[in-house]
Amino acid sequence: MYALLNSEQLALQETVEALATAVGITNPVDLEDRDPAHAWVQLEQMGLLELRRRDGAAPIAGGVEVMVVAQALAWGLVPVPYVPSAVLATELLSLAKVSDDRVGGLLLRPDLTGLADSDGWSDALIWGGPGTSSVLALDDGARLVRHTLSQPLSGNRSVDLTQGLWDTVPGAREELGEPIPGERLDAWLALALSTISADMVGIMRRALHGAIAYSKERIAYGQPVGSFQAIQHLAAETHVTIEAAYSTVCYAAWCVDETDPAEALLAARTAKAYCASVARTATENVMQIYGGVGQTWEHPAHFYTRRALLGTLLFGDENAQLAEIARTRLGGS
Amino acid sequence: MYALLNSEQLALQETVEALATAVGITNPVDLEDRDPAHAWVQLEQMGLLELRRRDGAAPIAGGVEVMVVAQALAWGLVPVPYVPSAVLATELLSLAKVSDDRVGGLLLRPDLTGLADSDGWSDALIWGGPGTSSVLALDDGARLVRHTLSQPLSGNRSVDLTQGLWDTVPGAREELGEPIPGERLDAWLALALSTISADMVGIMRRALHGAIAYSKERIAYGQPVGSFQAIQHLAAETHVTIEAAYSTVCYAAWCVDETDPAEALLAARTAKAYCASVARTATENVMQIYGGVGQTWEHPAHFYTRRALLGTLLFGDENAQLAEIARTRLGGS
Amino acid sequence: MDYRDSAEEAEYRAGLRAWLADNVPPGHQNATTQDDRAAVAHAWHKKLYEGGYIGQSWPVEWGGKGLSPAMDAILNEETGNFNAPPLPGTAGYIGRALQMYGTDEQRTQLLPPTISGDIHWCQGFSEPSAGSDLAALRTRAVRDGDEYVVNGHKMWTSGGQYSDWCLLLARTDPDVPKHKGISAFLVDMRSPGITVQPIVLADGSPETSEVFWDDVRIPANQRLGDEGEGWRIAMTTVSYERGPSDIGFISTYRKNLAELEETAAKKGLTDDRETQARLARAYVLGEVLRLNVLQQLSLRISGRPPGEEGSISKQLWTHTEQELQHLALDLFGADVVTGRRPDYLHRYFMSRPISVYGGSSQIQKNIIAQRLLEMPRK
Amino acid sequence: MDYRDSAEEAEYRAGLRAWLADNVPPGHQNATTQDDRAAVAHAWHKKLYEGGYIGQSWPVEWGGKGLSPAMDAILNEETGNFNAPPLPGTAGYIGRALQMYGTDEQRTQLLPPTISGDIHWCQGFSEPSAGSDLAALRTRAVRDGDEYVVNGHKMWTSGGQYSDWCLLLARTDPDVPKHKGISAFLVDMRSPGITVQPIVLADGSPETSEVFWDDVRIPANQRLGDEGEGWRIAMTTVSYERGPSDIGFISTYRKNLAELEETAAKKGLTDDRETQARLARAYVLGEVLRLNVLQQLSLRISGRPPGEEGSISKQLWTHTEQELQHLALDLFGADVVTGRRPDYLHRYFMSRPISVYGGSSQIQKNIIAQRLLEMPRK
Repeated sequence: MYALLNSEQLALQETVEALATAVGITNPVDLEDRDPAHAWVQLEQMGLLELRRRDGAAPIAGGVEVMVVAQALAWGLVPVPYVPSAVLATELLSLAKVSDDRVGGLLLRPDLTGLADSDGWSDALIWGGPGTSSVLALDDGARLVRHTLSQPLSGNRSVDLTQGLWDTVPGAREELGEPIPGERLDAWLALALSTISADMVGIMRRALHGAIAYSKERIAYGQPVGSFQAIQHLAAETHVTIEAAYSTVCYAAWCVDETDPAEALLAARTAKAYCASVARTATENVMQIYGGVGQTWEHPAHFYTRRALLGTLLFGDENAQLAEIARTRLGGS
Repeated sequence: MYALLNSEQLALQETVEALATAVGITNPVDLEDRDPAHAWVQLEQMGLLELRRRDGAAPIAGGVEVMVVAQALAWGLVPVPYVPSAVLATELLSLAKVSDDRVGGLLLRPDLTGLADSDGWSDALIWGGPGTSSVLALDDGARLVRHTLSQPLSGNRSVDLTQGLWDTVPGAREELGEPIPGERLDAWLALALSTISADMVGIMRRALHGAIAYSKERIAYGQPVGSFQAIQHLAAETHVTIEAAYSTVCYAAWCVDETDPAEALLAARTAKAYCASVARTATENVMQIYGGVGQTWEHPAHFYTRRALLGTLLFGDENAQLAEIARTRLGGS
Repeated sequence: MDYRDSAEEAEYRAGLRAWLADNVPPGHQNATTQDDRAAVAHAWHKKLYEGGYIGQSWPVEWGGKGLSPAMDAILNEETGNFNAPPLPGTAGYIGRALQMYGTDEQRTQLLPPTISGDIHWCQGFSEPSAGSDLAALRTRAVRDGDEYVVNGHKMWTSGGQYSDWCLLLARTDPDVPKHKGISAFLVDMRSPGITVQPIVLADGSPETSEVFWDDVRIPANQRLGDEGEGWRIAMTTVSYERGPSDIGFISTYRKNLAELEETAAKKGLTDDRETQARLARAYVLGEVLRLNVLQQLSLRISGRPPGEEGSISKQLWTHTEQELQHLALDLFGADVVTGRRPDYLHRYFMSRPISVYGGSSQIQKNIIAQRLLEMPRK
Repeated sequence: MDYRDSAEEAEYRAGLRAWLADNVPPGHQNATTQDDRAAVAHAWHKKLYEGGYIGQSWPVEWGGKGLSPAMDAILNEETGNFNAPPLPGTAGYIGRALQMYGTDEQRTQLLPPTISGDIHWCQGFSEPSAGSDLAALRTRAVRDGDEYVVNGHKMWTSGGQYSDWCLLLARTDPDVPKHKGISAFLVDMRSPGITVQPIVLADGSPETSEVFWDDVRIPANQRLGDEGEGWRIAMTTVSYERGPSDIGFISTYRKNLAELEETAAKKGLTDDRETQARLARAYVLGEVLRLNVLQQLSLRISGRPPGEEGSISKQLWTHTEQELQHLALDLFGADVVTGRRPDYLHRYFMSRPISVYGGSSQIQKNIIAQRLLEMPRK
């Protein structure tokens, strides 16, 4: 038993955090100045888009490595569709045994609680990047369906300025590969929930990190605001929930490839339930520590809040996870 | 419009608080040393047991005066069944137009959410004092039913050391007076909820009052613990919720005799919902401010917590009130 | 204790309701840009003035109606019931500052147009490095003959772009303890050297402004109160600003809650027990605030000026509004994060700074603990 | 990262499970009085010792098994799974204090019976006016030849009535800064002058004790460590006490949650969506704590002694347990307030001091802010 990153995983974390810091977003101006395609190419060159491709039966890297990358990219607010595209779409293609070029994104239900089914495509939302040209969904028979978009995406609907959600556009529909067994879909869902949760932990950690640094510099009443017990305790409470969230995410990420899918899904729902229960408060606490400046567009605090709001809902909020956990543990409807 | 006590009401408050301080409980030893019958006689001599008797159509005193007395008696932890007996049983008798001697208490459903109906008497609980010899309930036709107990009560079941809940004992059942119209029963329920809420406010205020006094004396790290921002903020947060609770209770108490019963009941449910949502936390915060000593039997902190726990449940907890408020405001089931 | 209208109050309410029925501008809710909202607010101020509904509790000699503060509460309540635009809050508290500290000349010059809505005010208090610790402000006003020359940078000057006059705090004496070296000024916003820039809030909407002061010259007779009296004036002013009843919060809250209830009903959520409970809880919190404010208003009716108990309302107001926006996110979050309800996103981000401005929640708790509960300072 | 048992761990677990299947005393949950529970705990300690399950990660030279700290976690988990009595926590951390600071003579005398359960320990740290501010303790130990003479009053001495020995902190030098004048002693509880009295907790049950020390004479060779080293010894000791895994909390929590789930099912509440959600939430909080503790345990496996991150577990533990007892009250409150579930009332009142003892929640947050987050002290 060793519930922490090993030295290789720590090295991966360090590498991706360095990259993320270099290519990520630190203020609204960066959103216009920085080219996300550039960041994407760097991820590609580092092989980070390939982690869930299969080398034989096993993926090139496990859920833990994916968690490390997702968390580090969120830490840096790198505006690329890493989770939907490089992780979740790639994993779906692998499970359906399709050798295929990269796929841009996923087609989600309008309430973001999961993959769209083939009936409701007109209301569905695309979770992906601006260059997404095809998206994946599942039909009733658990067969993968690819929707190749006939025109470019436009008008990002996402509240999160660093992740895209788009109205779907017309296109050609085709079924792909073999039907995916229910158990493998559970494991895929576990991967989705744990990776989204990892993203949320990355956001929270970076947000608090910045606020603490600020609290050491900002002077009020002749002393750093970070020396007031009220601010210290707000930061401490936030830190506790973030580290607790991280603990759940580690286990969930590890389970993806290492336990039976039912256990992995329960662990992933546990992580998502907890992250969803603390992320908004954590980023609000950060805005509070920043005081006035944290309420403005020019300051990155709201970037974290926005990403936390989206993450909270993707694949189901706390209530949705708790309902499923209760069904697993207590039985009944 | 004047939402505060007038000078007569303030004088009543002062008088009853002085009495309550003299005859109330301040530690577990008092429970054995002090005779509740003595306190009861004093209340009687001051005419405080008569407030809800009718002098013609109108009660001798209004909901606001009842609130003032209930709050002051709770402030002093006076171990008498003022609310069930002097207020609520008396009011029921008045509404049924029964001129009757004093009645000891009420018969409540096992879950304490309201008056017992005539079917479930064997499980019902008596809310009253140790000397209670008869109790009231309602039958299906809204007719008052008196149950005259054939033997003395024994074995107080109440978690609250200053209020009694007892298993019912066999006795004679008789119907009393005229059926009470539904609207009058709503007003009675409004009186019950607002008076119980007033009791909770009295408890919370006294509990915080003591903790703040303690925080000014108790030294840690070379200074009064009340000078630490964490303790100040805990006290301030608690104070805010208590004063807010008081604001809701004032309006609810005033409505009892002054508005139509539907408005009075909504106001009373609002007060009870809010008091029930803050009382446990308030008394827990008080125990926290007291630190170790507040966790012991010898210290009165737990008296307040216990009374808050009971008050929270009497005639329905927050959830029960919210469900009814929603039904009133949103319609539906 | 009597929550019912007195005869006088009832008469006032009846007259007001009749007037509102005729005068609330239809469709004003469609004003969503800052410019449009300012235009609605200014027009509404004029209309209220024409109807005699500005300065209800001000002395008659200063253009007020000399009525009980209870009328302010009724005005608030009924404008809410009629879905009217928000009441002009700034006029209220700046008017009080003028009444209490102004010279006759200042009052004569500025009170009438402030009441009539011919001029609008902003507040030049906060600075980039003086927020909660307002007394740390650095903007300097240096006496130069019959004038003061002001240099500095003010933040969070709400309505700066739409204001004709500013109540400015600036340091006139850097050599005395920080609270004692501050003076207050009444400044014409058209004075040369004043530059107003919008501050864009987290949701992307311009909501307030920052104001740069470069060698702005203010006639010395536009100083409000004595030199060094600025801190006291600011605190008095702020105490009238703090109450939620003064800023039309409660009526707006009720409107927003009713709208949430409608949205929930449309989505078929009102049969859901948890949604019911949460909407009922939002109603309860709104009532808690309303009833607490009525009690504080009663203190004023009985002649007590606003005091530290305003911090209690501020805390309740903060909690109530932030919880309402949390509820909107919890019920309709998917609509919010996918851009279908930008109004809810806007309200959510607007609810966050309530715990920061006008004295942060941390400051309010200090005030409650140290002044109301008399807990010891370190 | 690997949450799976290593080969060694799996073997250990299999052996343990077989042993537990044979050795968990049936009906031990029926022990509800303090006396009965102490008897169960002492008997279980003996049995664990006979089975080789005490001191898993202690050095072999001191009677331990020299195993990885992972075995402690497995032991905790499996005793929980088998509904066994709580593990003996005090032996664990006092044993460590002896190992780290004891003389050879002290270790030889006291470690073997501590491990075997032939003697039991209590902790004489807190005092009526030294709780969170432990270093303010006033109990004096005055050197008198080959002895120290102790006078004072200790509070919260858990198990004082059932203990043979006490790890005592007393002030040996009142003239130096408070942290520097404290020494630690190993005291035979049969020494003349020691009086133990029960402290009755809020629910009316005696749970801990206060100890009066009147001219108690302690041989100088029973001082642990040097004079003045008491504070350091106490802090090290407390760091081993703080972790929820060291006190069998997680297994107890799981048992209690399962019992709540059963009670809810019996009452037909498990079809209620809100009850389902709250029980699921309690499960999530338990997992949060378990998984956080596993990470801290991994730090120990990798050789790091327990540090300030223990404050995080303490906060999670506090929140998790207090929330569980709130849930019990919310679901079964009527049974609790009418005396039908004294066990829930007991657990509720037992959950309150968790945020007070072992460093209050306020102190833990200070530690997290100032030491982990390196926020500035005033």
